[in-house]
Amino acid sequence: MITPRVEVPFLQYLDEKGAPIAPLPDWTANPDILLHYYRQMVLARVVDQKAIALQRTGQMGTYPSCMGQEAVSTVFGHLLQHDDVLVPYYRDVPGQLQRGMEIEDIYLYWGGDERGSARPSQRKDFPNCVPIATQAGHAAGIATAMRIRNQHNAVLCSCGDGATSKGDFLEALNLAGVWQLPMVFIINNNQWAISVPRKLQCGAPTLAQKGIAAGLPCVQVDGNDVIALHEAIDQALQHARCGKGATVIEAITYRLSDHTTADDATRYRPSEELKQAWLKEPIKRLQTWLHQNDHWDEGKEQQLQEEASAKVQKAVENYLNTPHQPISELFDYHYAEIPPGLESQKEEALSRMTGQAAGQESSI
Amino acid sequence: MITPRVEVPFLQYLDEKGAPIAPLPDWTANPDILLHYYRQMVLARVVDQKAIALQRTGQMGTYPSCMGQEAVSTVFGHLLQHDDVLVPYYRDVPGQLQRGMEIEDIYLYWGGDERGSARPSQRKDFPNCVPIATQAGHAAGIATAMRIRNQHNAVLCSCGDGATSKGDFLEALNLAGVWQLPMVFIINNNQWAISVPRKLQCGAPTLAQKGIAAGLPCVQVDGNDVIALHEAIDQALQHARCGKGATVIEAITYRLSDHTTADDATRYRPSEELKQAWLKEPIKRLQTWLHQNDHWDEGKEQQLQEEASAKVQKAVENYLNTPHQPISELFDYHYAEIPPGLESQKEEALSRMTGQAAGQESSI
Amino acid sequence: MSEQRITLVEAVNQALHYSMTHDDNVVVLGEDVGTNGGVFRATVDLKEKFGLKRVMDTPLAETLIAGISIGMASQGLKPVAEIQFMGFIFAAYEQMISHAARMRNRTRGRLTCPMVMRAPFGGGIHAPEHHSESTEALLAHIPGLKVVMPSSPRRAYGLLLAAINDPDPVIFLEPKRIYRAVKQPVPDDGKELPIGTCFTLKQGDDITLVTWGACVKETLEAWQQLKQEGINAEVIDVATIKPLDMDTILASVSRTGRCVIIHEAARSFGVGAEIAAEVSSQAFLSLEAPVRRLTGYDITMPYYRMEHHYLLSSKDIVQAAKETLEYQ
Amino acid sequence: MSEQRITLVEAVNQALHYSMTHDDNVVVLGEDVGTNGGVFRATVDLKEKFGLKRVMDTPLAETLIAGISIGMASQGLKPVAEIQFMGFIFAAYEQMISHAARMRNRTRGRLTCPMVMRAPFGGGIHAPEHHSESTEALLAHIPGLKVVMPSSPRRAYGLLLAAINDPDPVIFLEPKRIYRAVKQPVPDDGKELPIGTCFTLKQGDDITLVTWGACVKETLEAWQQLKQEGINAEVIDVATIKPLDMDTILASVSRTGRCVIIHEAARSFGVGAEIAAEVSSQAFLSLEAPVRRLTGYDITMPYYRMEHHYLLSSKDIVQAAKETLEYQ
Ligand SMILES: Cc1ncc(C[n+]2csc(CCOP(=O)(O)OP(=O)(O)O)c2C)c(N)n1
Ligand SMILES: Cc1ncc(C[n+]2csc(CCOP(=O)(O)OP(=O)(O)O)c2C)c(N)n1
Ligand SMILES: [Mg+2]
Ligand SMILES: [Mg+2]
Repeated sequence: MITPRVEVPFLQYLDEKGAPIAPLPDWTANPDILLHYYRQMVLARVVDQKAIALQRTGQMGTYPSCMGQEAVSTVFGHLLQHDDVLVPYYRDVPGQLQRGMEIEDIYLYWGGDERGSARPSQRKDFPNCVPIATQAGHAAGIATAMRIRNQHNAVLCSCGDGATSKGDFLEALNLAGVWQLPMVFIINNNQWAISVPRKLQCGAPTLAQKGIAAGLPCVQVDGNDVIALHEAIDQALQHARCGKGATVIEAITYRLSDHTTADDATRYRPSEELKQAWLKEPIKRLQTWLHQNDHWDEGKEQQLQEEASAKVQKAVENYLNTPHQPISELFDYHYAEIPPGLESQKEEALSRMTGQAAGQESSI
Repeated sequence: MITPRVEVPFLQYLDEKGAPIAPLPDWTANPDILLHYYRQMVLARVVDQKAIALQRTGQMGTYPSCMGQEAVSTVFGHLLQHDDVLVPYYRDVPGQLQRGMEIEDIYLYWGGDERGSARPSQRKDFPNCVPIATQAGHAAGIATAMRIRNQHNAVLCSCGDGATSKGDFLEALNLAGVWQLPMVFIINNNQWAISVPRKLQCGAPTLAQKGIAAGLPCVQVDGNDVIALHEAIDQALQHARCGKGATVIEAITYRLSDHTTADDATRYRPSEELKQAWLKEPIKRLQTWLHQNDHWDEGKEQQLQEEASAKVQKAVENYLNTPHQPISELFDYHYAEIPPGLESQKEEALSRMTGQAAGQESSI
Repeated sequence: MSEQRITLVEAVNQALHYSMTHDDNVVVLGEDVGTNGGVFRATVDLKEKFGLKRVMDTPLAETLIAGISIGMASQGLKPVAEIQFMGFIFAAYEQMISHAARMRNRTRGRLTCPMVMRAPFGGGIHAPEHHSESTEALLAHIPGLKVVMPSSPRRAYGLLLAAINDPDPVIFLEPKRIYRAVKQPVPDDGKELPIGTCFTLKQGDDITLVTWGACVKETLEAWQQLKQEGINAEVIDVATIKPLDMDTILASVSRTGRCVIIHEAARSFGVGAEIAAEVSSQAFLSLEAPVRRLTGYDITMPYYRMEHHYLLSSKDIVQAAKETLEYQ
Repeated sequence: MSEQRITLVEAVNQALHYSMTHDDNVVVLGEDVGTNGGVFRATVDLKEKFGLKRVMDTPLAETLIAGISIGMASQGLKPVAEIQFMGFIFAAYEQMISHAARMRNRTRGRLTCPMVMRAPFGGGIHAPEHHSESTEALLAHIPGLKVVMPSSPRRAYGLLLAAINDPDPVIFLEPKRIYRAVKQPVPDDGKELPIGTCFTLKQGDDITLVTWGACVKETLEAWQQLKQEGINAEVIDVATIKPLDMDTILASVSRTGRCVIIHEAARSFGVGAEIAAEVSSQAFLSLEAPVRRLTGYDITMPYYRMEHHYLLSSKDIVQAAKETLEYQ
């Protein structure tokens, strides 16, 4: 059988040691954006590590760490404009923080409180989507709305490698192709879907090439290289905003953590693989480059770490001091207007007011 | 954005007038297979036209004609081996007839009688699948069973162009790629999904390239050219049977009929397009070639037509004389053993025994 | 303002025209809803009048249709999605259950889902397999959804307008067996009918007949036959399955003391179970006979040659009513 | 033959080991069921023992998991598919409703679907959104499916064996809140327990408590408390939701005259409605009080910080039982 030849481009500027392997784009001459990326990634990692600590000490629920894959969402969080819409997945903390979620919203959400997704500053961005890949349909719908309204904005839809196997994702790609929707699909390929390795998700050499099925341009980028990410995402967003349709970007990253705090990756993941992956992680890489180009020093680093810790500490306090929701809230948001039958159930609940405290921790 | 270059091969041997445009494969030197294809296509068309007549005269329900796309299913019906499994779609009458369905089974099924899918000679082949594309999952499961049992057979899964937009189809392709399943996917691209034209289903230049997303070899063939079909399908089946994995074949055909007897294609389809399509249809094309190569003549044609008519007439009689199922049959096949509650409902039904005759004809 | 007599499916079309004319946010999508005007003609002429941007033929993918409707609705549009037949709605379940029903609650009102999902349902039109489903119970169980099932041209018009204007997701199920069964004058005045309210079609004191969808037709026929025998039945068209208006039903049964629930769907775990459970417990002291459920059997709808054995006739209803009346 | 005390989830694992050892046609598939042994460890050590061909980590696609299970089952295999959480089962609905439930009927027995779909269900484990669903009613409504919900290690073992050997598709829902709540000795003797039969856990003449899944735990606690107050409740674990064993329930209620149904799922159109409807109509003359449904509210399970307000406690059950007993 003839297998058609496919060449998916791969984009990378900095190697694992932070050394340029190609001439850097002009915008890097001014370090501001790269410094911003660095600060955001560092902050996100502090937020992330604190979340794990909160979970370990029984102060928060199951949490999926984004450690190691901060670069992707840091870059798109910055590049998205006010009226673009982000449809994230659950490891996009760095992006969410730049889009109007407060740090304490992250903790509230993973602490089992709906109000983490409620803050008005989140505008029309979508909240975390737990059923894998279903958000791809929402993203395509938002892009359709923009098309109907002749808005020149874009929707960015993010997901993991596992998500690319699910019909929702593929149906949405197809629609983006046929309706030329203003979208950017970013696959954060962190090599694992819980315990299932990338090679058991898909037989194709790249996940980016799923775009080919839909007639979409596609590219692979080093997902630990903020410069490559910036180039690819910026171009794709502009493309989308000016009516040229959607792009599929596969960012190659690595999940340095367990799948969630309820998972133990040592059961299925070779420790050598993890060791190798640590050599490629995005924060150290950018830091090295910034150092070598005299944009960074120990003093700045220390100041940044202190600022980040203070911010996170404040958010933790706010989170822990947030009073529980009144019971009525459990009923009041199912419909704009509560139906009579539900109203009586609400009264029943208010009068019951007790209940059993459940003990077990989640297994995911 | 860089769009990766993709070249999907296109296979064709006979042009629209039945003239070779490339050296024909060796097997065509002996005309037996091509004569078989011709006879099968002619028979299928008689069966098909009679189905429409039965529907028009109130003797059968809504029916989706396969007129114009007989070649595809004729060829795979022949190439499939006894222990291969066919997972067809509802326009595969020519294939189904070669695989153990009797003509009257076709009429029974579309005449609203479950027994059309019951005949033991149909072995493990799947019955018609009405929810579009869902059969792709079944086909992948059958292929998985073969892999588990180290069977050297193949599963052929057929569907329309519209079906390629549905998640089921794409999820199954992906699995076939990653598990190297012994499968052949055939997309019968007849240019329309009811009123939705091919170009509104998918933005990619070919549907075959959906295979690329799954890392599968893929090819387009002229679906009105039995020689091209034979080459592509034969090779793909052998590939599958000897453990080399799955192939995606897109056969370019045209739906010469309305979508079903409940549809009126003049509402949405340009008549000029239909006229052009008639020039390419498979039966005439093969007949011309057979004539020109002295394998066919008027006498043989007349005899074939008479035989086909007689066979179909006999089948119609059998169909019309098939007594209705006993009411108990409506209950007896839901479970191997009927549960007590359902048993009492069955008795209720037997005692009711009347009911209202419903009048309206389906709108699809 | 046209007052010509129209069918149920024409009333659906009229409501869509009205909504799209008066509210730019209303858009229509689905398979074959554009040039073809829908396989049942419910969306006829919309594309011509409102253009391709607002009347969208989608690729063949029900999961996607639901998913993009949710996305559009979150941005303030009011998508009206057509699922060609209820038998093909299941691929949309994950989206409807996990997202449409939850978006408001999940974001505490920051994002909402004012969408409508229309689908023709029910048997009796001699259609192929999977074209005769009545699985309204599966949707009614889901908190956050509303489920509406009109049974006349006028109610189809008024309830569809209300569904489109509703700030929450509404599943709008159209009884296709009676798509063209009767014609009524339906003023094109944009007047909504209330969602969440039963309609009492006939008043009577002897027995309460509770039904919805196409079965309303046979139930009204049964009412007529009972009347001729001197029995005055009250006929209630539930119309909104969720949220359920138990008040109207209970008020009736507390008067009549007897109740038959009639529906086409399979009996077990059907909508009739909920109504029977509520009537039995809340009208415990006024009931003079067990609540009777007259429903489809717990089987897959037979292929069409035998489907009349599954469907209920007015005779069956009359008999069930009489048996319930005779209960001592 | 081990007799050590094991948990419910270990009993599931033991049954899988037993079946795979004794029947080559049994295969296991799902997300993370291989090397990882399942996120709840239900499939632990299967891959090591039976190899990659019979223990398959699938790509992340629930529609596909259901679809290939149907395909495999049609060829005589007995696939046991795991859906990681019931909240992700909806993408499998089209396949389960339109195909698994119908293959035997559609082909008049030529092709069958002897598959099992396992999924952990229910709340109370402090899990994220979509990890606490109880939508058993949606599956129970479908003709052709069976729905089984064990509530103890022994019943999990015996019923899972029966489900795997059942010639028809069985949805096997495991109450994850009590996955590790109690340990029982479960002889690994391959003995099935019957599907389609309720289990009477406690006998009593005063009132019938009907429940299933994790609520059995609180119901047994309530039984204890009632007993201390001199009230003898009968406790029935329904165990098989479809087909429903109404005989056992009716026999009990005809003795006690009073009935409380307890379930975690949302009330409206839940499984409790079917049982309440049947009890109310078939035990019409023996009922001394309305059948009471004590259930989840008609809301989406709250995120975990507030989920205890949704869940039922033994105290709630005791109170409902007493109110029902006091009814005059
Ligand atoms: C539809 C669905 N199925 C299963 C799950 C359980 N689950 C949660 S995360 C996950 C793996 C996701 O992998 P991937 O898409 O690669 O994202 P990652 O977690 O690796 O970032 C699974 C199976 C789910 N949330 N949704
Ligand atoms: C899941 C599903 N959605 C909708 C339908 C209604 N329907 C029947 S055939 C059809 C079009 C199928 O088009 P295609 O796959 O190209 O096959 P063709 O009929 O053209 O041969 C549609 C939408 C269906 N049967 N199943
Ligand atoms: Mg991943
Ligand atoms: Mg087609």
